[in-house]
Amino acid sequence: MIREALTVILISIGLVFMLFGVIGIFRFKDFYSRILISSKVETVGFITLMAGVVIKYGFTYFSLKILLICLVVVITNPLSTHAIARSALISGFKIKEEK
Amino acid sequence: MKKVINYTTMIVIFTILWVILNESATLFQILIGIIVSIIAIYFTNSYLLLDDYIAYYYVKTFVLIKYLIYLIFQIYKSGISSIGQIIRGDSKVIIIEYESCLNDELSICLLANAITLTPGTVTIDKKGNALKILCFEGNNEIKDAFDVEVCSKFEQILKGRK
Amino acid sequence: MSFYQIVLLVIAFFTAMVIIRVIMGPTIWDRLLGLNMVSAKIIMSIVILAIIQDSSFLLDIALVYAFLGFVGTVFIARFIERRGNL
Amino acid sequence: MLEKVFLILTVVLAIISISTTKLRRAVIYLGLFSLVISFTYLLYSAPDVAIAEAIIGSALSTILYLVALKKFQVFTIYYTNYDYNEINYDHVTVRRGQILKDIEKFYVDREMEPQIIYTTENFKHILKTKNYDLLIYQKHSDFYIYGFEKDYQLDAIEGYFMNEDHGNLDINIIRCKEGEYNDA
Repeated sequence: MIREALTVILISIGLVFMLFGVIGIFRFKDFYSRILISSKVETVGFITLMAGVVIKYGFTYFSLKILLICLVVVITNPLSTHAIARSALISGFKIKEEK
Repeated sequence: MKKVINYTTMIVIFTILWVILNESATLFQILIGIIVSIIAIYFTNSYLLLDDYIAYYYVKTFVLIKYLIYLIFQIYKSGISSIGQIIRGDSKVIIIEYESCLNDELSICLLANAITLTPGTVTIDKKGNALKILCFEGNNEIKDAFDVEVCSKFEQILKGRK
Repeated sequence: MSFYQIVLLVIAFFTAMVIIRVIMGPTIWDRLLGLNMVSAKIIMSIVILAIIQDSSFLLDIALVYAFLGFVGTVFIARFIERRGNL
Repeated sequence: MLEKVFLILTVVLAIISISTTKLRRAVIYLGLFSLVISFTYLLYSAPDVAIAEAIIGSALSTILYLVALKKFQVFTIYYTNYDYNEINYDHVTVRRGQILKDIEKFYVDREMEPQIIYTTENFKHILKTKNYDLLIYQKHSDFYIYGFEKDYQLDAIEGYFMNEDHGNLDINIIRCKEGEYNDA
């Protein structure tokens, strides 16, 4: 019973984080601040939601697979953010002088 | 001797992955897993890499766990600070350069990965051990963390990789 | 309507919002960012769907998506960065 | 309800991806389309089709389209301004939008792929270091277009701006020799 309640609370918190990520990509006016904010909030929401699911299932193969997915996403999500930002920088899309 | 222990750890980790993907932990399945992981490591060693597998990709298990726990703590810290940033809506971006005190490839890549996930920063470019970091202008937290002479916490953790 | 179906609907709504950003987006990199976010959201919806149907083979599909969305995004970013030299 | 949301999204993405004029955008829209439609297959309980669609549509055909686009030349156009803070004035912004729209239309009519990049760097720096095809430099209300001497498109651009009525834009076209400024 308490496990079920904890699951519901964690998944709701994850949804709130994702809501802020979606607000972030509409609120900021230039590309670099959008990419700084949104991808990170995404990852936080993802991990919270997955933690909720893991608590629901306990120690089974289901939750172990979910942990595997979490590990893959935590490694690949910053890599693709990095690739997009680097491609924008090298193409010369520049906002402010370097220091 | 050290090499044997390292390879055994890798084989154990790969076998655990095999068992998770197959969803059954019978003796037969574990045996197949061990054989498949030995073949995989041998193939990677002899055909895909110039050097040994261990020299490139080995991270001590203890260091990896410490890194992951500290990373998750930092991710949550960063998520909460980003929400404040979204509500305030200020958006002045600058690029700073940061020289890391690590000097092997995998550690620098892990550091860049961690920087991308921590508050208000994205790594953009890497040349040797100098990283270009994109961050918000008025963010004092970053200045404290990266303008110091000594290594940051992540680097201290990653230094004991081998 | 159970709790998980409501969660799935909310994620679908978020996906629609991100796709609006992709269609609006002034630069091509905004569109790429949207592609990245949509693929993360699709992975989440597959996990929730696996809970509803209580079948763990759907998680394998989520794993495949996690690898493939990454490959597509990185290739397109690299293509734009080198102006046509893959 | 849920199926309806995703079905509407697939239709919208399909229509947009065939009606856009820029091919690289169409590749991104097609990647999104295959992600969304494969989730729809999952909703209609066809996981085998979904996994095939994910592999073929999202990874393989994206790479195939990109390899095909390699043959298709991309024109890089840099836009820079004399004083970047000035860009807020309505008068200047409207003129900028006008010239960029015209040049984009010029290239799209000839079935080429323009890529416009806004930067804040000094134009001399771009001339020296970046690998450009065309550089548009705006000083108050005058426009300077830098291009290469051997590029036959430059004459066509000049003719394009002379023939048709484009308001009263002041356009100067400057031809550089190959490698005169450019070290890259």
